[in-house]
Amino acid sequence: MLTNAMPYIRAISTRLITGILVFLLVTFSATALSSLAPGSAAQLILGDYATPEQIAALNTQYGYDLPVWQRYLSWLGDLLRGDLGVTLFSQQPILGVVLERAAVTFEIAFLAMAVSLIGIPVAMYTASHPNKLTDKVMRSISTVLLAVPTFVIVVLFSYLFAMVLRWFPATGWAKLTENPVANLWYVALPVLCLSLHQTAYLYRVARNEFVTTLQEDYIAVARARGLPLSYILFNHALRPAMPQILTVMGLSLTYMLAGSFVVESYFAVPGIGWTILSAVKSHDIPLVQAILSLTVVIFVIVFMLVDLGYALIDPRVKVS
Amino acid sequence: QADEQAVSGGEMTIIAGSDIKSWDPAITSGTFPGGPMDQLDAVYGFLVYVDLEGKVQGGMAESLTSDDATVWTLKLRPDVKFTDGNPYDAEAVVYNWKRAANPDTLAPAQPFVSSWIDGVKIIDPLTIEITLPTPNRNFGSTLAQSSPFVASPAALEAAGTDKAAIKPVGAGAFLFESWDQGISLSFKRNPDYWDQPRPYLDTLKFAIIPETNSRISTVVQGGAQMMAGYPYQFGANAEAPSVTTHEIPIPGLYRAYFNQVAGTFTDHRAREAFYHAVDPARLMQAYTQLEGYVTPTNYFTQASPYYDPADVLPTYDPAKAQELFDALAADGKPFKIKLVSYSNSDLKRLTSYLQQVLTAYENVEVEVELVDQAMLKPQCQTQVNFDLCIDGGVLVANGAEPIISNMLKTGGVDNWGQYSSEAMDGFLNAANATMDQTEVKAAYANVQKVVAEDLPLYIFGSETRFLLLRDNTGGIVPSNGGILQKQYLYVCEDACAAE
Amino acid sequence: MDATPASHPILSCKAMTCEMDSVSGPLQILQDINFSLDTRRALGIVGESGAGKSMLIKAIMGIAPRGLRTKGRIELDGQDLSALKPKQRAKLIGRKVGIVFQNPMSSLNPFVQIGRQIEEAGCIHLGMSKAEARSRAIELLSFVGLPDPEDCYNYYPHQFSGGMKQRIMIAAALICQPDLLIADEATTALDVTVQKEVLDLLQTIQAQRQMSMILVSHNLGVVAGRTDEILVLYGGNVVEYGPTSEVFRNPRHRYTEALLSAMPAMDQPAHTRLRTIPGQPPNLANRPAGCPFAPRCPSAQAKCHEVMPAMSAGVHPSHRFACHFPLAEIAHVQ
Amino acid sequence: MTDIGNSPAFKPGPNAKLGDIVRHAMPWSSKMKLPGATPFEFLAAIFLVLLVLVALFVDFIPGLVSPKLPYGDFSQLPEWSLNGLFGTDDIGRSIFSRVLYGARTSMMIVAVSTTIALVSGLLLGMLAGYYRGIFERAVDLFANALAAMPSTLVVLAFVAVTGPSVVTIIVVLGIFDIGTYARVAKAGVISQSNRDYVLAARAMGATDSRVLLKEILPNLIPALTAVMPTLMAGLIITEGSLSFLGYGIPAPAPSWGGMIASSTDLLSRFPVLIVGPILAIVLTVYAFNTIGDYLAQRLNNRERES
Amino acid sequence: MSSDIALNDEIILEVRNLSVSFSRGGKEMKAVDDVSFSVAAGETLGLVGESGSGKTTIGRAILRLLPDANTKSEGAVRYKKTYLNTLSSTDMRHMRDRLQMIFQDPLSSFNPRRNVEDIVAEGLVIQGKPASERKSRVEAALSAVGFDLATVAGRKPHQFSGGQCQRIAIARSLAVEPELIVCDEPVASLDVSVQAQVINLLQDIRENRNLALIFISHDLAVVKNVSDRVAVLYMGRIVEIGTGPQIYERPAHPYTRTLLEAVPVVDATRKIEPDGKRTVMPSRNRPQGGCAFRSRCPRATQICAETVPAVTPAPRGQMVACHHPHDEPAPGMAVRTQR
Ligand SMILES: Nc1ncnc2c1ncn2[C@@H]1O[C@H](COP(=O)(O)OP(=O)(O)OP(=O)(O)O)[C@@H](O)[C@H]1O
Ligand SMILES: Nc1ncnc2c1ncn2[C@@H]1O[C@H](COP(=O)(O)OP(=O)(O)OP(=O)(O)O)[C@@H](O)[C@H]1O
Ligand SMILES: [Mg+2]
Ligand SMILES: [Mg+2]
Repeated sequence: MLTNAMPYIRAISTRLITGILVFLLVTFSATALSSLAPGSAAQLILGDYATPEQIAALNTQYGYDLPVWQRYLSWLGDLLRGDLGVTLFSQQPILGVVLERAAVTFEIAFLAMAVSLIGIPVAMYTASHPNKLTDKVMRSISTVLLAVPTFVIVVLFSYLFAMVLRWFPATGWAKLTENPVANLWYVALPVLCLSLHQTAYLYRVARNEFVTTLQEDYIAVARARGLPLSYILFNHALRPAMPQILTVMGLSLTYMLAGSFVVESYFAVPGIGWTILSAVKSHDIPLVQAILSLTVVIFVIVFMLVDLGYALIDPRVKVS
Repeated sequence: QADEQAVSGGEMTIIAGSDIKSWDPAITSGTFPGGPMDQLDAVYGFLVYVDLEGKVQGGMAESLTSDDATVWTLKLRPDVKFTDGNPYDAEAVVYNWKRAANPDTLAPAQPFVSSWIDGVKIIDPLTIEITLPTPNRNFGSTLAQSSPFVASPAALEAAGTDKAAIKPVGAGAFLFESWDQGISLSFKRNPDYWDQPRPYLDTLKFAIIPETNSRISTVVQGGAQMMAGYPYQFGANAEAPSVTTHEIPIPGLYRAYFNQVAGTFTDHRAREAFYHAVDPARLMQAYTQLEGYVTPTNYFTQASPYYDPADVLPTYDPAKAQELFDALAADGKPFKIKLVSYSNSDLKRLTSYLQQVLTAYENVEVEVELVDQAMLKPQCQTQVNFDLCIDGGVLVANGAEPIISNMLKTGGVDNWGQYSSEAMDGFLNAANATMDQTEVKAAYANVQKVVAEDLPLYIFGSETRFLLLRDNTGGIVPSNGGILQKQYLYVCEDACAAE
Repeated sequence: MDATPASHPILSCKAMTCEMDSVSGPLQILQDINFSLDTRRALGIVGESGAGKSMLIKAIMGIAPRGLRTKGRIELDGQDLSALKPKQRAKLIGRKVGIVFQNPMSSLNPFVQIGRQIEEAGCIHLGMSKAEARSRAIELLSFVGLPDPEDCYNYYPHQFSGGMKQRIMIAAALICQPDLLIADEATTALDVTVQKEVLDLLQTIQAQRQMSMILVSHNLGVVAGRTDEILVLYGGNVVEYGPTSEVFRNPRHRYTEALLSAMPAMDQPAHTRLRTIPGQPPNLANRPAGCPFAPRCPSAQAKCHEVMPAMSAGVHPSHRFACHFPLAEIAHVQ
Repeated sequence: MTDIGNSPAFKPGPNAKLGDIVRHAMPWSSKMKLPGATPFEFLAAIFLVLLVLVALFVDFIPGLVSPKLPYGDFSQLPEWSLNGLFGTDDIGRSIFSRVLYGARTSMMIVAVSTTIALVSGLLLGMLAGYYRGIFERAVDLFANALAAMPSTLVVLAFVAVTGPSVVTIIVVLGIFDIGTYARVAKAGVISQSNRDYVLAARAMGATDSRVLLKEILPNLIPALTAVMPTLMAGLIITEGSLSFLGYGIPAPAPSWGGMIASSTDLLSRFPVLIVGPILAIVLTVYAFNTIGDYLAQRLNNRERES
Repeated sequence: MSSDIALNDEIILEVRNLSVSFSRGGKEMKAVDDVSFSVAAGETLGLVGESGSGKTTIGRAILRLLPDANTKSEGAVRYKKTYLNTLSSTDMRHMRDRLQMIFQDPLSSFNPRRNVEDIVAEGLVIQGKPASERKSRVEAALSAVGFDLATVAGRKPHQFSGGQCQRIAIARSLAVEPELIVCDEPVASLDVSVQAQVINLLQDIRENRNLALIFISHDLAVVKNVSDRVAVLYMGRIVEIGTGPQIYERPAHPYTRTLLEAVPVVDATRKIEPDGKRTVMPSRNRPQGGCAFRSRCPRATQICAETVPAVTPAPRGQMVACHHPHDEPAPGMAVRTQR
């Protein structure tokens, strides 16, 4: 039993080590970057009339004048002690803030991902009828959708659905746990904006994957055995296409986490995207660090899950 | 005040463009609606404030008066208490002033406060007498705008030197409830507020929404009661059902700074040429996308008691401008300037327009540099690295002080162009040294004369502030720079009757 | 092997032609293919790479790539396949024909347990119950010689070697008790020793289950001794068709003969010079007008370049070949 | 660890026939033809060619007004003329002219960033793929770290450091693409290294550098060309987002994102003025994506056929 | 230990106790195990064995073309007086004009972006030959395989058929004028009709130039045709080595016999009788002790499970590694149809 577990342990530990290295690299870059960013928290706190001396004094007080590596090490030390600190201005515990806002972003990201899943059955259908009308139409639609940058979608949708039609609220948020109906109402536009791109992307990848899979020999064998198309699609084509689809879903999640700030700040949704944007602008470095750390940890976890997914889906893969 | 139809209770959300950074009452900046002082005001309340006419009025204090501009008397209201139970008395006020005067506090108003802190005398718990080293007619308005907040000394003591640890304990209309950094602030009614039955609102919220369009849509949809902005941003939304606009008639100036110590604009002809070269009406139209702006003729606009039609700034005259440009080029001092501003979309438009207009002239070269908003002050004020530095928004001008001295006096904190003129300093001091309106007016007439001669600033527009609000919003009583007094705000059941 | 009296054609192709478009014009992939295979008999299809062997099989099975236009009449067990709707046709073929493809690595779905892959056609075509199908599958697994069939049922393809996979493919082909078993290069990817075993297995099964079989290979040695008839394809044309022993002993078409003598034989001494066939197979997009082999044929005459030779019969009535100038008949030495 | 950010559309297969890939993945290498292209793909190619021509020669378009000088009144609605096609912007400049000049900005950024990313990615990827071991781990780590950062945000922070400057944007955008190119190059080298021609060259006595530069490098080009348009589309989107957020190309220079941002301010009053720049960015991204798909498709087809 | 006898005295290549192991995912796999043989000038040694038996690995190990990263090889490879395995990589590079290789897949062994002339000249460029000499040698090499430089020069590999490509590959090797060529399944991917051309060509060249060939193939008939001597590999070991007639007429090792019996022959007279035999391949990763073939061997006894059989001379002169070698003629060898 133990011998069976060994390769898994090794595989997981190498992944963890890579994950930790990535984590260190990213968080360090963040420290370095934030120390380079113009102005400083002190400047922002003291306002327009503060003298350079006053700003320098406050910087010293906050320790912002220390070299980057020293600040990074002290941050890392705090992190190891489980102390993420409090937000610079509002003095909220960072852990709580980050988790609460991450929950918002996750909700949006997961809903957007769930919406984008409709791409898969559509892909299945069109891939099995390649170059028919639906296939061509869906492909064109998806190419066009992929060509519209999220910020354009956000501007257009918020104009159309919030300003002109007023179907959905322009900004705001209600917690899912407190008011699920209002929550649904508020997430609608952000989710729509985020999911359009994802749906198109997932559709394309899934379609290509299905087309590729349908050209495999074993599909020809299945067809030669006279198995019906729907049976072949679900029993022979779906699983082989899944690893690629899973990869895209993993990427989607990271894309949505990383790309959420345009959507979130436009719709004033209190998620981590907007938070990190405003934290960068206001030099709340502890908060920036915490969010980046969370993002990296999530990325690493997501990719580990994707790997795990591969292993579950593909019998040939033995976590390695 | 027009709060006969005020209703108690209810909740109001005001949209703010940015978050506050600290509860420190000594650290204040930006007297504009939706700015950080707006939010601190909810907790602390203004000690005194400048009303729409430019007069200093009692806020938390009863009055601040002086007969000779040198000795000032601050009268406090009886029985005002901080929400932690401590009295809002002379001791507390002086404690806050001393704290602001202490350089360790890093208060922006520190130079101002420390200049008179030694002359502060507590007469009785409700009376403070301030003797200024030099007479200053505008002491009251300066105090109102730069150091108006008084927090409970106990709360300040408790925080020590850590600004972030300061808890918001004031005697203002509202009690701090929660702050979700970067997202929203929420306050609830202070039941022990001195001016009962105010405040009317049970809950007051500030929502931070960065995008202008999103802000407007939110008000239009009823997601918030009001936002501050300019009519050009509102567009047709101002006519949306249940939405109105409200003007806060505090005139302010659009201005830009000429670099007076180095570069092209040290030559008077260059400044003059600049005035001649650009049509300010058109410039304002480019900036705000609205027509019909009246161009100010000098520092004081017609609405001001100090308005003087005698000395006017150069007017738009392209031919003359070209002449001057050519002359400068002939002297080997070609008109070659760097415009510095920050990258907000309105200023982008403004600078692009200026560049577009100027480059149409011969012998002119214009470079534009847009920096991060936080970098404008360091670049313009500290490094003086510009020819023309354009700051956004309007500065409240017609109440004169402290803004006019800040901008025009040698070493003034807003004097980014480093303009320095003995005559100007003298006239400004003279205007400050007396409480006699005719003397003040005479002194300001001289100031305008010097402005028209020296062209220390580029003044190109004046404007008042506007609010976009739901029509069920009442009790709009502006104070300093347009900040609404929170205790008057109320929400009506339906639309409020027109005020 | 002699045909038993009860035999009738299980599969026959009449004037079958396949065409496909390509960048360089229409490709004549198969031209005028005629053959018929009786029950319980084995047919070998041989030809070089690109001769159209797989295409022929695929066209018959109705799994040709998109764009292939098939003309002519294909009859399976007396039914004209082209008269059927695609679904019915697929069902009929699925039930009557079992097929084993060339590449054992890719013709099993790596994501599906082999047991399921074996039984699925049975469930769908014969409506077997789950349990029934399972016991059939296990039975077949042990029949094709897999050890521990109960366990193997749940294994995935990658857990088997190439030879084993080919055995599994054979088991899967047998689930519906087909009348015809087709093996398209079923042993090409295997080592000689394993190849022999798999071929033996195919042959045993054919005999035991009284099926017909088509054995496709480019290796003449594979079909020799294991089939009753042989069809030699060259450039999409049938060049020779007849009883296997006749064709090998007595090749009449010059291509068949050249092919046989180009193969190094085990009984030649070392360094024997081999006979070569100059040139290359015909370009399907631009066929020569006459005999497709004419450009490479040492004895080609003017006529060969102009007229496509028709199938003519040899001494043995069912031995047919398409050559204007066939090799002489060698007397039977038996 | 899984390759984070691996472009899922691209899978270099182990046994592609390279000659065919080259011929078909880079159609212009043999003939100026797009074999098997759909009309859309053909149009996309033409559009891109036009775009490049516009970027190079926009100054010489007759009748086109300068993007800096006023053409008409502020915020004029579109009219049927060359300069007025998309209307005028908020300070009276021709939006059409600015869109065309914006193409120059975008193309320049795309070209230079891609060069930076391609050269560095290729170098790292080739070393990683050829020598494996520690090189490969380091490059993977680097690529994974890049992929684990919210890229637009980091670019934004970077740009905030030096102020919005073209150089910073180009360099930082370039750096973020290094990971992908390195990955593709690495995968390419690994698959090429398994081919016999690499072995044949070594059997002839070729040194590592000769094998890498003369044998393998030319054969990486098809795979790299196939991912390039997609990454270029990504660059255009990222640059657009940055300019949209006000951190992109400094203001008077025309950029599509910046134009969309400034039209957004006037959206409630003049919604049509936003159409021009959006059309430009969407069409360009569409064209790049379409060409990318086309090339990847051909690459895949070739691989499958061999 | 001398496990084989070369045809003539002029031994140019001698491989002694060559072992190669690959590490894969932390596991070691011995692909070649203690292999010794030698090749004389002008001689062809055939290497046969089933897939994975280590044929390619031996060929590449001789030429030092195995990847350094995961390979470990032991033993000595001597070419004339030089021990190749201890040469520095620079010195090895200089040896490469004497030792050449031809690969299985002709198309993949060409850089698709090169034209034929560059491909054939590549070795000469690397060896630093002047341009004038290059041209004439390329021309000579091409004409040796039946091409005319002028007509093929600018063409790319994909414009040639498989057989033509293999001829170009031969020309590429010949251009550097080697003394030994390792041919790794050079005809396996070719059709019968072109395979004959390539085989004939190799034979001609070998005779004309007194080339030594190591000819790797899994096709016993081809090996028989081209080789002077044949080595049979099983799981990385040589189980039998001897002259062609020895191996093919009197195979001593049961594995050799199994192989020979399995070869499909065009024999129209014989109706093949299927037997139900089934091979169980032992795992390479977990080698058992004793003779590797014993699980498939009809003659296996206790001793086969205990000791690895040493290579010993068989009665007919070949060397065989078997505890129970055969000494009777192979069945069916005599009865082959004559055509
Ligand atoms: N999808 C396709 N598109 C176009 N031509 C094709 C396609 N598939 C096969 N062909 C062509 O059809 C001809 C016959 O191919 P087929 O696969 O039937 O040959 P084969 O005899 O089975 O060869 P092999 O021994 O290599 O399997 C070949 O010339 C081939 O190039
Ligand atoms: N680079 C490598 N890394 C790891 N294992 C290898 C490597 N090369 C070969 N092997 C393994 O070594 C063994 C012998 O391989 P080799 O290629 O020499 O066999 P072969 O006899 O040439 O087989 P084939 O007939 O299939 O070409 C095989 O099990 C193979 O998997
Ligand atoms: Mg085939
Ligand atoms: Mg091999």
